Amino acid sequence: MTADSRTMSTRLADWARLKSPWVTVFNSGACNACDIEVIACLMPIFDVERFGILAKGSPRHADILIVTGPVTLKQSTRLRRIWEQMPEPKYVIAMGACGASGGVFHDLYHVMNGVESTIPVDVWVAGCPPRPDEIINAVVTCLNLMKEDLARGGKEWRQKKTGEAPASGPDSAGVPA
Amino acid sequence: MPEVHIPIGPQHPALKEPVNFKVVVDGEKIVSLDLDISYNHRGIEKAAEKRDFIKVVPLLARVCGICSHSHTTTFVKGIEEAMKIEIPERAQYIRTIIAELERMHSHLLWLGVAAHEIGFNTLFMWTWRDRETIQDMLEEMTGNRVVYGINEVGGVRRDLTPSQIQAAFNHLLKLEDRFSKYGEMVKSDQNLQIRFRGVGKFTREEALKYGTVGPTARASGVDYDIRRDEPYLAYAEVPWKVITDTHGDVWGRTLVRLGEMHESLKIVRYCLENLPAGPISVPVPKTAPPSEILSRYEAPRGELVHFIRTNNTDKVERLDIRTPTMANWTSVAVSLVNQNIADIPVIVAAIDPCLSCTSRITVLNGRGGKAGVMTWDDLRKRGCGKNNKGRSVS
Amino acid sequence: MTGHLTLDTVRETMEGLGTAEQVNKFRIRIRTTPERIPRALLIAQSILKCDHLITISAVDNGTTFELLYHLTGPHRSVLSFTIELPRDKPEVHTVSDILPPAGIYERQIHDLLGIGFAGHPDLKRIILNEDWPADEFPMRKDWKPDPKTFYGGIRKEVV
Amino acid sequence: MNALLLAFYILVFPGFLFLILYSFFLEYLDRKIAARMQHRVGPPFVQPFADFIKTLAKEVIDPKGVDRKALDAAPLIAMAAVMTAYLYVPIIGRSPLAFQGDLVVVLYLLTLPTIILFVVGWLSRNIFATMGGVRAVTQMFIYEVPFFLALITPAMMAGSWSISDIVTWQQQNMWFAVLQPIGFIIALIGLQAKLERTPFDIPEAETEIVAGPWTELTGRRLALMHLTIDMAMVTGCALVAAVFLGGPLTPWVITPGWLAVIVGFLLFLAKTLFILLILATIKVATGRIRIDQLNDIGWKYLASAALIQIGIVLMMNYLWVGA
Repeated sequence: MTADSRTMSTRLADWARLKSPWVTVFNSGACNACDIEVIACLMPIFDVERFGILAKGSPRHADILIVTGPVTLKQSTRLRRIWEQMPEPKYVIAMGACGASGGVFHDLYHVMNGVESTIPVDVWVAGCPPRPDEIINAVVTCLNLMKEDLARGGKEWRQKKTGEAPASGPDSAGVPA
Repeated sequence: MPEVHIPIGPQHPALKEPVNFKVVVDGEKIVSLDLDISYNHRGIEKAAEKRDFIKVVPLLARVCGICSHSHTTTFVKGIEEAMKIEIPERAQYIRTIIAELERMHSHLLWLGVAAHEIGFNTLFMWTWRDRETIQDMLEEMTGNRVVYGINEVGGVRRDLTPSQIQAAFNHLLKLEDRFSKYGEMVKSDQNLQIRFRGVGKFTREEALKYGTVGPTARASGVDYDIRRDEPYLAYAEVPWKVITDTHGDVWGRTLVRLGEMHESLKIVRYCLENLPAGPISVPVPKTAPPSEILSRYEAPRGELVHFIRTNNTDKVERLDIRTPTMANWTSVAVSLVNQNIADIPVIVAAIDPCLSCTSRITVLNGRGGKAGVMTWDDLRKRGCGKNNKGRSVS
Repeated sequence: MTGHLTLDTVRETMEGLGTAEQVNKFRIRIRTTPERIPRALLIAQSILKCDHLITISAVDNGTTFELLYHLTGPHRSVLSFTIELPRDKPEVHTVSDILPPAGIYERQIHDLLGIGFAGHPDLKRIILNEDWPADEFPMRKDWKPDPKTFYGGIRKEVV
Repeated sequence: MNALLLAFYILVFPGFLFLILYSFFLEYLDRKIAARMQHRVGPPFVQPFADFIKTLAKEVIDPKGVDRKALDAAPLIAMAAVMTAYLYVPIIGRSPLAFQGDLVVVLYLLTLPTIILFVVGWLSRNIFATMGGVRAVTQMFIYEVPFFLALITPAMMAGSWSISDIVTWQQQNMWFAVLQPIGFIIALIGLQAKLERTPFDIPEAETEIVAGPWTELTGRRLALMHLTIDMAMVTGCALVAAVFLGGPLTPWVITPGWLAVIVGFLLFLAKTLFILLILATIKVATGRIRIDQLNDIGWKYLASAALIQIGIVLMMNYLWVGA
């Protein structure tokens, strides 16, 4: 960690962001196996509320968007709109093989082969469907990613490192530094 | 209040899957309604024509996550009928066990989601917690919690070891008293009854006229169940009975599903007790002779039909999947008219829609069965499109 | 439980409409022509008491389109009415007035195979997305997705 | 009470700082009890505080054509109303600001958050929010009347409109929860409805209209509105505890002043937590009812029960004065 140059309030805000990640699930044409596994995380056996993770209905209230399924053509416009509605700082988790490359539905005529085709993705989860504990592990990796981003002020440093095109959505300058 | 158009979905907390209702309401009452279900269409049938019999089974296991065993069993049963081969008795029993376990966990999942629709989260948590025991059983037997690839043309991939069977018996004991506990709880709970009784009600004639299937139809007294009408797998030898009810509303469907859970448990216990010895699969020729099969199966949500046509090659010439939820959508649209908005999630959840299977239909609006459908563009022009720059709630 | 329909009772009720043959213990296939389908289904519904339409399957076997109407009833046996439609002008009258759920299956077949259903209350697009070109029918044997036409969806770069 | 002590009373100890911390604690306890009853572990202790800070630091999105200033001001008005209502409720003994009629002022100020929710729903120009707002107001008409009646009957018996006088009256005689059990039950149900918790969370019915009036609230507006509802929970519990369970005063007088304050404060904590336990159990044990069913139940049962309660109190007053 670099010498802590951030003010007291930003450090508090960053601590709070890591302690209460709110999640919303978007089914972009999945076989709903991933969806019931995400809901299984909220249930007593895996109970993610002990980490402060709450499932929120409206994208306005969410920090992390979990996208399940290979994005079908019809859902990609909705997925794009939902992603734009989320306030910064927002993160996207693509679920399972479908989220990565369309999985078993790769190259079908009504599918867009993975979430990366429509919105920039931060964390991928392996598995078809991934087990609930893998999903929780994905949220934790997402939180670590968020911690590093917050320390370096925004997502740009990751784009420069991996050389990918910067996210063309509303850039993260809106974050109160 | 003037005519108000409310788009509910495709991203909506009540719906675990993308369905879109364009509801025209007057106050709280629904005037007319249009469902658009085609968000999950992936083109599976076209892909099935390019895959041979071994590769197509994993694809069909992923048509729908909750009823994945139903799709693979229907397809595999059809192909075996086309090839005119008899699979060993033990494989039939193992398939029946997994099918009934899937029915149990699907009904428990439905009971939880229905309770969540009316905000009764405690039952949601408890039912899903007990569903984990069934998941453990399935994982021990087939290796995966949700999409279990146990089916292949000519039999079953994994055998049941005595230790698995013994573990299954202990799980079943625990599940039995949980099911009876939920039975009493649902029957005695005032809250569920207020919200479920008399909602989305239709008579036996209406159920038949609008082509409902599965627990939705059996709740209105329609006595159709493919496991008894066209016995397949091991259902002919197992003593069980079809649960029907006369309420015809969401409350009746709850009772039918609770009864079916008990029946499934009895079937699984019976199959585990007298599991015949012998091989679990049979060598199978690569190609299927030309034939036309209508393979019917009783999925947790209703009658699932695969229409398979083979033409002497190792691939299917045509596979037409008709899923149970597709048949139930007409009845939902008709029964939703002049109910309240608060009942939409309850009535829709009552048929336990599995949209990943359906992904096929838009339905007529409610006025007397005529189809007056508003597409997304009409809505965009009229309703939510104009009030903000592309940031409207979809 | 009433017994299954035997082949000759079906043949006798359908004598002018088409030829019947027993496929397996439960299923009887009746081959008719497109014009007689509404009458055949009415007779099946009234005399043979088939009150449940299982599904309408559509097959493109390279030369012609085949439509199969599967019906069942309390007698527990399945009647499959099969008709063939010419490839150039696939047109048949709708049965959604006799069997309301048929309205659903016909819309899907129209969307995927391009078979016209005369008299259908509303034959708009259902399962393909809004931007799918109107003249392309994915389930036809001769259809290949060509990369040039735009089938819908948003690419990440294009905003 | 000189000015410095009064300022300390209002701002720090039983004042706003304590109110904010205690509302976080009550929310934590509420979610923990609900989770434990649902066989879950439940959130950690700092969770409400972390949620508040995080939502405070989120980006604020204004949908097109929305009146930004009004949407910013609404949560603040609601918060101010609830905070002022809090001052009149006795925490560690008679509230220094008590005057004849502060019961009516507190009841009025506690209805403001619901009206503000309607305004927010209307302002955010989203169909779900407007539906939620309309539902919030219709629900308010249904439960307000029985709730007011239930809280006025103790005032009639104690013969004064000030909450502190009602508490001192109970100090000499019996608690009103024992004297008027029907009123106590109606007050609890009314409080559950005022805080829009599960049997009555029709406005923000998560599974029907996304998040009701809260749909378009983001960033600091959401944080402040959420804090207002938590504070309303503290004020509501304290009000019902004071009016029905005797508030912070004990039947025998404790001579040293500072000991009386401590004992009073502990009594206040115990009673509010007891009422919170009841509210959390109701929340866990029931599902949401529809707005028209609430209408029937509200007018048929709650309102008539409240009227019966008033009849009983009038008779008791007459006999009491007569004897």
